[in-house]
Amino acid sequence: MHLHFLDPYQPRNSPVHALDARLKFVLTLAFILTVSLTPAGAWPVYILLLALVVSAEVLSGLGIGYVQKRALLALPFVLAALPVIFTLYGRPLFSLPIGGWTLTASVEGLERFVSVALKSWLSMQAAVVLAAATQFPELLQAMRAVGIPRLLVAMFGLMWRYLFVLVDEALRLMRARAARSAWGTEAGKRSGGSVAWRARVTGGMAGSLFLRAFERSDRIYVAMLARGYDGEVRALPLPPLRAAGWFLLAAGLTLFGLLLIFAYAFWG
Amino acid sequence: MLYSPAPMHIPDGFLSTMVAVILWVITIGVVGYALRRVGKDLGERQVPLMGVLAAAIFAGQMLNFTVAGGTSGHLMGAAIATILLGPWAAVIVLTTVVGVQALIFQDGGLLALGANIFNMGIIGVAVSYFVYRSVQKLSGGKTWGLYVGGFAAAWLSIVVAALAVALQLALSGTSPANIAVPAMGGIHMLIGIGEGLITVGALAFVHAARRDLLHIGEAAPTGGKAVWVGGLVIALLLAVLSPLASAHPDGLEWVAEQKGFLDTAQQPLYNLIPDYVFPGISNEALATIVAGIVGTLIVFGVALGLAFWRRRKTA
Amino acid sequence: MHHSIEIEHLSFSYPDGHPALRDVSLRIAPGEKVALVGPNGAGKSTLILHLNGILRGEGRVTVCGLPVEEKNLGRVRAAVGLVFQNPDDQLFSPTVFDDVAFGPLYQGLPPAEVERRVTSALAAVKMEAYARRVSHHLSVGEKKRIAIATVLSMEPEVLVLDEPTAGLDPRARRGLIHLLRDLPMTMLVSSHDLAMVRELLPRMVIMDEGRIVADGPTAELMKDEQLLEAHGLEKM
Amino acid sequence: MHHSIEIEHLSFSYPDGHPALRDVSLRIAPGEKVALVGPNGAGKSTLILHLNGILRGEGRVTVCGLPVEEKNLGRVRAAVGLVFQNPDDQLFSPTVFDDVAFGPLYQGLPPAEVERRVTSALAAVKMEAYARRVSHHLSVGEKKRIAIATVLSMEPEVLVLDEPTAGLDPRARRGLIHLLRDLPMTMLVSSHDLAMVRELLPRMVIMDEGRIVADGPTAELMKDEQLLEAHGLEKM
Ligand SMILES: Nc1ncnc2c1ncn2[C@@H]1O[C@H](COP(=O)(O)OP(=O)(O)OP(=O)(O)O)[C@@H](O)[C@H]1O
Ligand SMILES: Nc1ncnc2c1ncn2[C@@H]1O[C@H](COP(=O)(O)OP(=O)(O)OP(=O)(O)O)[C@@H](O)[C@H]1O
Ligand SMILES: [Mg+2]
Ligand SMILES: [Mg+2]
Repeated sequence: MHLHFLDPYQPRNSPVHALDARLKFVLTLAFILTVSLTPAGAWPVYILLLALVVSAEVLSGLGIGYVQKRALLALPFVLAALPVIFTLYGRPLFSLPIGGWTLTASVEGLERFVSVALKSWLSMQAAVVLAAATQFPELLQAMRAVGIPRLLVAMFGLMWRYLFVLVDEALRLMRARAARSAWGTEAGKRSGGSVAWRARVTGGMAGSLFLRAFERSDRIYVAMLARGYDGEVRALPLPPLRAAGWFLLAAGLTLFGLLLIFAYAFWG
Repeated sequence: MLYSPAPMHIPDGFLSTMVAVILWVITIGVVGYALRRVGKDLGERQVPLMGVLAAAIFAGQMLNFTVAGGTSGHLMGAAIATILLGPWAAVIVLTTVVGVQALIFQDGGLLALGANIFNMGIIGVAVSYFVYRSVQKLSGGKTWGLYVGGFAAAWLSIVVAALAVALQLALSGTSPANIAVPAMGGIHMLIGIGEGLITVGALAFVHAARRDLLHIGEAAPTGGKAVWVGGLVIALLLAVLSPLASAHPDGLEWVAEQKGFLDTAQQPLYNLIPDYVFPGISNEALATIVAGIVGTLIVFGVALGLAFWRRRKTA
Repeated sequence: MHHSIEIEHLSFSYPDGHPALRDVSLRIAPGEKVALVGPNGAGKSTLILHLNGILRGEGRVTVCGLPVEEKNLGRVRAAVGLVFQNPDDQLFSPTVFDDVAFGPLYQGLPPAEVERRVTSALAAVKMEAYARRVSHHLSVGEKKRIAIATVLSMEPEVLVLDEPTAGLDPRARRGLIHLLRDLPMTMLVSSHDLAMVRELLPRMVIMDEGRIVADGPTAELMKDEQLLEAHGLEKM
Repeated sequence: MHHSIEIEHLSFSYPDGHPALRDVSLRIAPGEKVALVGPNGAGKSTLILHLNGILRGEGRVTVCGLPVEEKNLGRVRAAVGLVFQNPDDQLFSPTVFDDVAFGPLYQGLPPAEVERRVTSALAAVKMEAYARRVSHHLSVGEKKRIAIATVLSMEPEVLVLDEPTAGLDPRARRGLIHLLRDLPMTMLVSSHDLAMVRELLPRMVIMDEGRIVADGPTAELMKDEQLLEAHGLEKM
């Protein structure tokens, strides 16, 4: 089976794809932090940030449509922030009579809600571009470069590698179950069993997946030992960042800093 | 879409920078400690074992079963990981799962990753460990303890982690506590049942096939106690804090408006996870049930804790 | 009388756009035993997954007179028993009994009938003594038999097996061939094991690149070295 | 000159008390290509794991003149390349390059030498173009080749393969046989695929129940139907 659908990487021939993964990683994190720190109501700054991430989308050749489709995944969560429109005190905006009660929306509440939604949308787009324009193995190198413990990075790498293998196993399990999920031959009989029974069967599938993974980890460990593994995580040294890379990094971080200063000067 | 994000993963933008950073700091501390513990317990084996089991938990989250009318239940996995691997390894496994989910699938934000690891990896594991160990001790190592403990651990870990999410949203000023807490708590009390049943099924399988694996988790003596106490404290704190917070979200006026909020807010909140809508229960009834169950939760927690202390004193 | 399997102009592409079946037509009469051979990626497994509606392509698939459609899925799945290559995927319950009982329980049969079905399915694969065993610990050959029993317990009219001998040692393989020879149902078997095909399955369908490129008596097709060679098969 | 592999009176029981090897002795000269056959559970894989000290039983194992002991493990593992049955278990790194580089890296070679080793190992299995690919997009046959490359990059003197042709389709199997024939090292290959054994490996060792029950020229042993039959093997 082929699980390309799990891998968000979209091969393209673009400058964003070609950019050193370490830069992309750090700049994306810095962008998300900047978005998070931007005060509510600083609309011009949000527009500038949006312009930045949209240009990355265009440059990357992924297309705005693709990124938006994936970015919408976080949309349902936005509803969690909806009530804040009515609970935050401030200048009343409008009132909704419901039954015997009246709900009053405030300008501040609406502002808070919109900026939460905007922040989420902007950050999401940046994360989508990063994942779609960077092969995960390069992302692992970036993590190593920013000082995430090697052990953890090695586990991330192994998990990613076996994600595809084990999801494939899970899909095959579900397929085998579906193939045997048949109706009874007697008319009027309900098939499917009780919900609790179905849940337990699913649990059995999870248990067998887990056990097989456990035993697989033994085999992998042996294969690693056979090639000299001694518990320490080693890797080839990363190539040094070139001058242009350093320049881009500095420029990006400065830009984010300036945006924040601007935001706090006028809306802070 | 095969991969449906659970409502437990907070995206970026929903936490204030302060809350996100504080949770990052706590998470880094705990994960760093867990890494050292696991390194000591497992040695060279830790990388393949943790990596592959993280992939297994992730793949296990795709397994689902139909509940009714096309809706389905699935697994989060904190409890099963804790029971089978012990608390420290479980923290690492869930950190890996949640981390890769955020990086690859944008399931949960990057700045919010600290919080998400904290909720699922640390709170989920600590609560699971506390509940499971307590029930195990009560049952004296009998098989029913495995299943009852497994179910309770799975259910409570989901509910408590959800309450933590709600509190973090409230602290960030993103979602009022009086809506977020009952809504998140209520939904996850239902989701938790599915989690509990699947966990029991998985434990039954492991119990039949490789009973020896059920004991590796116990090889975590001194540090295990810290997790036990941590789980107790977290469970009690959240059980007490959440109703309190939800009772006084924004001054006194909430009393007049609360009912209205619940009516309007719960509609979209239930649409948030259409998979889990329970038809036929009016929101008002649900609110009452929620209050009732939160109460039970506290009683359950306190009773379990007391029973455990008494046992230890007499033993 | 209707055919056991009737496929008419079936085409299917995977979501990534890869065409896996192109205009496949095939009829199998009740009681026939047919081999499905071809190189990796020929589309054998894809075709098999259409037989009980796990995949749905364009064209018509009819099984035991039932068109494979949403509303018939339950009945189609009762009529066609699918045994996949890896028995581990098929055995997900704590004990052998639970696994073999899954199909009948899902069908909502009464407990006594479930028991009877399990017993007779296990008897058919000569594994009666294994009901209470844990499937996880069995050998591959034993697992394979149990996997077949999980499907027999549903009393299907058609048995479809995907690479049944893969991964078996010669002894277990021999046992399986004997077992399959004794089962009376209509049978469609996908395999790379041409020796087994020659021994067990009188009719052979060769697939390549999503198409059926040959269909005829096994003994005859096996003689055509050029044909076999052209489709990545090797005479053994 | 020392032998490539010398095993003297090796016995081993698994921790659960199950005796898997009983007094096994075996010598393989440099450049020899030897098959290891026998039914499931005969102890083939167990024996193989002793060759580079992953398991340690009672008796003496010497590889390329080095006794397999704690202090030699690093050198022994560099001398013996083990390829396991399932390439998915052997390719555990994010990219093909990382996987093939793993062995040399742990041998402590300088980065430039690691690069050179990877390139030449991939060239040997004709997969140069795959260095930057990720393993999960590869076919089983491709994975198998990469798995062999992961070991070749360590430039071992002895190549040990556990069931190399299992799960391959005839075309991929043929390709692998050609590849193995062209590799110059000493080779010990465990397999159920007697056709491959006959073609590739002039000497054959038969194991059953932890013992070596026959050792001689493949062509001769293959003629002895009774011997094969007695140990669950089948002439093909
Ligand atoms: N889930 C999938 N998504 C995309 N393409 C797929 C998927 N599964 C199979 N394919 C492709 O469809 C084609 C047919 O695959 P299929 O598995 O049916 O072949 P097969 O004849 O069963 O091969 P094998 O002998 O290896 O089992 C192949 O080219 C394969 O790469
Ligand atoms: N980890 C283990 N613990 C206990 N017993 C084991 C273990 N691994 C293998 N065995 C037993 O040791 C014996 C030899 O197993 P081994 O895997 O070496 O056989 P094999 O010849 O490689 O078989 P196959 O052809 O199936 O690969 C078998 O009886 C097996 O059940
Ligand atoms: Mg197939
Ligand atoms: Mg073996």
